[in-house]
Amino acid sequence: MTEIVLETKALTKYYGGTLAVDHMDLEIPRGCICGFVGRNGAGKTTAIKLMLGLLNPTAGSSKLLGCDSSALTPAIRQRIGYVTEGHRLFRWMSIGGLEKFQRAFFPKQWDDKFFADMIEYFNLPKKKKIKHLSNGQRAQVSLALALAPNPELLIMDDPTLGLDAAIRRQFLEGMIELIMRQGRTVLFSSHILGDVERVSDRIVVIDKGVLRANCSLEQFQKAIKKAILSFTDSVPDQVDIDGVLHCRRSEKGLELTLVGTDDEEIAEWAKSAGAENYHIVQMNLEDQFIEFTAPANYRRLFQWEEK
Amino acid sequence: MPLWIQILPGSDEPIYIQVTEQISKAIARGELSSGDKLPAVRKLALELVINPNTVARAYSRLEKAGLVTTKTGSGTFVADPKLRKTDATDINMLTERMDTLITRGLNLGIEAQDLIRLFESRLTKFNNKSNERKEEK
Amino acid sequence: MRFSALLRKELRECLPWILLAAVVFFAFGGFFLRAAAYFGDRYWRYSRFSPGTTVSPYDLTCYPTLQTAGPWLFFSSIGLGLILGVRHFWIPHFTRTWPFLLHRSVSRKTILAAKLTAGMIAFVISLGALWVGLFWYATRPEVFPIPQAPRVFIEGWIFIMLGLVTYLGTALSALSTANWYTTKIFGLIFATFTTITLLSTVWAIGLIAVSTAILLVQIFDTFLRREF
Amino acid sequence: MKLKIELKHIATPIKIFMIVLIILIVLLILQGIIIQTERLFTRKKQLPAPAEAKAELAEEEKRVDRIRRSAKEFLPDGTIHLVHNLGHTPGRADIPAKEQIYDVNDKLLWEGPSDKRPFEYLSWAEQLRRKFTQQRMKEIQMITPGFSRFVEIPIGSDGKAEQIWRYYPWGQYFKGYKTSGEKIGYAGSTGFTDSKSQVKPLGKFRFFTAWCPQDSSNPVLLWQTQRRIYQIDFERRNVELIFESADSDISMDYLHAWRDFKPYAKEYVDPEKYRPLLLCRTEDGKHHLILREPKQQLSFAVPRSSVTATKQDIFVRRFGSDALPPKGIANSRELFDKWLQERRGKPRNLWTELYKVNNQGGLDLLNRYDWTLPTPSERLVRARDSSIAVKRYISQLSPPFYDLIFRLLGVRFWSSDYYYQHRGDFFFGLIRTILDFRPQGGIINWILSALMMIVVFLHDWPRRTSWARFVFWLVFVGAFNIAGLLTYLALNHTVVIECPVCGKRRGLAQVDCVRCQAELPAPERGKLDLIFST
Repeated sequence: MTEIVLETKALTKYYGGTLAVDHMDLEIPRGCICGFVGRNGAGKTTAIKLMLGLLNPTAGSSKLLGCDSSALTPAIRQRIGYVTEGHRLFRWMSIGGLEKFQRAFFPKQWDDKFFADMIEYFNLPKKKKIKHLSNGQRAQVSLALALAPNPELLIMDDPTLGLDAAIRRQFLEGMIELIMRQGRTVLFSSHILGDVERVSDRIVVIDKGVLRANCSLEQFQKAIKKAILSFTDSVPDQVDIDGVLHCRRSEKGLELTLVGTDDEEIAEWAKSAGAENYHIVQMNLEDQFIEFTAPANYRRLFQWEEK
Repeated sequence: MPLWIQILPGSDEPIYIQVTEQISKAIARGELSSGDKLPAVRKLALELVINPNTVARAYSRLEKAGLVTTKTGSGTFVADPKLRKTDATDINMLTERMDTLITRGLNLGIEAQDLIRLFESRLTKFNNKSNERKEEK
Repeated sequence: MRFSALLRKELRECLPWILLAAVVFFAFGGFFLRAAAYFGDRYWRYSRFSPGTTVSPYDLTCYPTLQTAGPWLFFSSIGLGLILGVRHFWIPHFTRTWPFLLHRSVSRKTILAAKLTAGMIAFVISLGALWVGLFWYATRPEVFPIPQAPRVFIEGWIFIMLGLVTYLGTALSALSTANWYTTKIFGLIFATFTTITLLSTVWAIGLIAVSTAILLVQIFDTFLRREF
Repeated sequence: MKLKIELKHIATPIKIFMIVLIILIVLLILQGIIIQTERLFTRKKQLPAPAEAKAELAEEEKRVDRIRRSAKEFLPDGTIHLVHNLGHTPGRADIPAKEQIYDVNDKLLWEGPSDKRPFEYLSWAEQLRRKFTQQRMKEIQMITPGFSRFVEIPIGSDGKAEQIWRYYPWGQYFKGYKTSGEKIGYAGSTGFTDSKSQVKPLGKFRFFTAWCPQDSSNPVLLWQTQRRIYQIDFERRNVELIFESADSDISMDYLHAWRDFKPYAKEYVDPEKYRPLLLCRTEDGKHHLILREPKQQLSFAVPRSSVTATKQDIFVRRFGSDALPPKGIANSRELFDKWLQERRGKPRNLWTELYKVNNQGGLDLLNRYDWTLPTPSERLVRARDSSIAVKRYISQLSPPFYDLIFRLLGVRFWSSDYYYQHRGDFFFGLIRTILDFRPQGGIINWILSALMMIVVFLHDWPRRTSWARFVFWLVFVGAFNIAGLLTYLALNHTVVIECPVCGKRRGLAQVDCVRCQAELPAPERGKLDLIFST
């Protein structure tokens, strides 16, 4: 069993009356890229801040690199890289100034050549102040700052928010390049399922503060399937197959989204329910995510009425 | 070695399956003859900007399918055709693909005969290409 | 090494405001002092003592010659206290740079200590140095023949300490997590109470020490336990 | 972290102290404002002055009124005259006032304008109004935006200052500078010296007065410290010790012909006829008379008297009446009020005496005159002061422990002379206003406190984490009334949610519900969750 880098036990956080994170038990092994996926306001940022000790949990605890996150020692924090949400840096500092400032905190770890290469690659002017940079450039600077000290654990809070495809690709490359070094872990939250599918090993889905999925990407994609059955005569009203996320009825057919049921079970149920024929459709990650986190009474926003 | 792999993240097929298919198609088409060296896991990962584990998993599926063999330390090579093992799952995956092809053809209103003639012509094209490869070597 | 980096950053952050306060105090305070030196032969009222009459004791009491520079030092130090408090503690809330600053290989206590020392140094450099310079200028014979009483020098420093108390008051009100807005501002109100009390009691240096201690303890406690 | 835990236990009480202090001061300000506005709007109900006051007085009443109004003057030989001033003709200030002079048994001796008076009455020593006291000296040292002030005496000639003598309160000495900047020297109790080490402190400052002699416009000081009186003349560089009391504190009361004023000055006394005189009182009740030309010092024990000294002999005049409150009564307010009730309405008889002082300090009575005053008509009845009632209601909101402080400080705190000594002090003023608004143990105050304790009880019951904190806040609100409640709400307003397990209300802050000790409910594990460890 590889070493657990990040572990939370029944982590709960209430903002006043509203519940942000509800009894989250999470374990992330070392050496993987973990995608934090969830709808807006599902508690991703709160969870990340709780892990980093920036927020005080209402109940439960979380451990980062073996040290309790409410009492993170400076040595542990030095081994963790954190990209804030929206790449918030000091606006009045120039890039050179920011680098000099950051380097002071990682005396031996800081990789000057690496940072210089990245800045030169992104062709960012060293003298320019952060407030004159565009969003993308600021993101690039914060990526360079996060990767330069070669952190053991990199936590990124929605790094690719509002960035164009090219910069997003650079972020993914940065993450992959980091993961290749020995014993590194990346935890990043994102909304773009394409990136998550491309890069992450494990996927963690949070829905309304509750941890709904914490498995490898492959397991997640294999588990969620959609079965489409067409019936000659009447459509059975009750569906007793287990693992049904949603089911939609049309006058002749039945559309089921299933989680974790394998093909024989579907076939056998289809025969028992007297379906004329059925076939199983493999969904892409985005649809899987939408179906998985959709509430029970999920329906399209605009229904097509038959005139 | 003009191996070109096109990844489509949003598609319904997981990435590692796409990688495996494209490599096997390249082998089938003869771009990768047996004995060639596939690119290293890290190099391919960096190039396609996907997770090295996915590439590694794709390579292990290919190895399971017998298309490639990995020699520890020196990388993975295309295996020669004799060694390829065919098992039932591959066969019925093939038949299923053929069914989709046929249904698509019938939907277009092509007669069965024309379909067979079309199929044979495509097959001959594949054959002479693999023959040319043989003469070059 | 880390502390000095933080300190340099905080100082550079509030440099323009330090210069502003210094310029305001030096330009206006100095100017009016120079004007006073030039025009005010402050013993003009001497001629009012007509022989053979009583002299009201109040005519014999007078402000020191530095009186014209006093209000400028007083208000610019309180103003600087307010601005520094806002710059160091309120603005990171708006630009949301607290997480970036706090996630460092250094404990929160040191970060706060760096900010507060930067504030103190800002006061001592800008107003303190200027006040010493102005006081030396005022004691030069050709400016004011009569040497200044040392007590005036100490009072100048009391004004600077008042600015510091306002700085701590603003810091506390920025950091406090009270749910009502008025309770959040209490830090600042307490600082103004100290100023008002100081101006109406005799020699309340102890008052400044007590209120600084009260504010400092609360700032450290709130900062260490607060969530950002 | 160890520091954090300790800091928390120090920081929370300080935070509570700061919040309560600010709320109390704001409460005081509001109460003051309410009373002022109330006073603005309610007119003082005053009874109209009785109409018949202007009517013709009976003969006897006119005589009594004349005696009451007239000034009792003394001749050097001791006879007493009653000088009744009829006042100026209205509107004509230039015509001197007319007056009538009667002798003791109501015989009119002279009538006419006041400046052509045939008799030469004794002029008495003028009581010094203690303006620049020790309190004022402390006040000028208060820091204002223009720094604090200094006592500086400019010395010069023909209108141009050449020297400045600045008083240093710490060292209790004067330091002199030339206006060109060089140091001249120091003035201390032993006189003028050059070096700082030789100067002796003058002593703890109590009072000083200054005047300009006739010939020069450089002020001369009469400087009274705790036990000594100096006359300091910077122009002639001499510090003269006029009087020194061995053990008890002194206070300078009367001065006569001591200062040589110009004739037009109000306090002018003819130097030929009167000897310069200075009367001061020591705490043990003795009065010390210091005379000059020739130098003489007497001491006698006659309270409330004024003194004069002609070239020939020394006179002492005393006034008295039975209307003055007995000695020890001024301290307790209740006794004072009771005594005032008795006094009201009874006629008062007064007397005046003239003594001659022999050179051993003994007093022999020359003359005495008695007269009585009719009871003053109740012209002005104190209207029912509505503001007192308003204050009583408002002060019900102030914390009950103000009463405790009042009982601790005791009544002496309210006595008038205690008040006069500390009038300028800010903290004294603050405490005085606090005690002004004390609830005086009002019932409403107790009810309010109890009510607020109930509110806190209900509010804190679901939220309570530890019993100590719960009890502390109950007692706190009980002691601090409205201020305590506001502080409590400011610090303890956490959210309350329905406890999903037992349905009762529970504070969010505690991990387990107060009643059913159930943890915060965990969400039920959906069977659809894909939780697989690697």
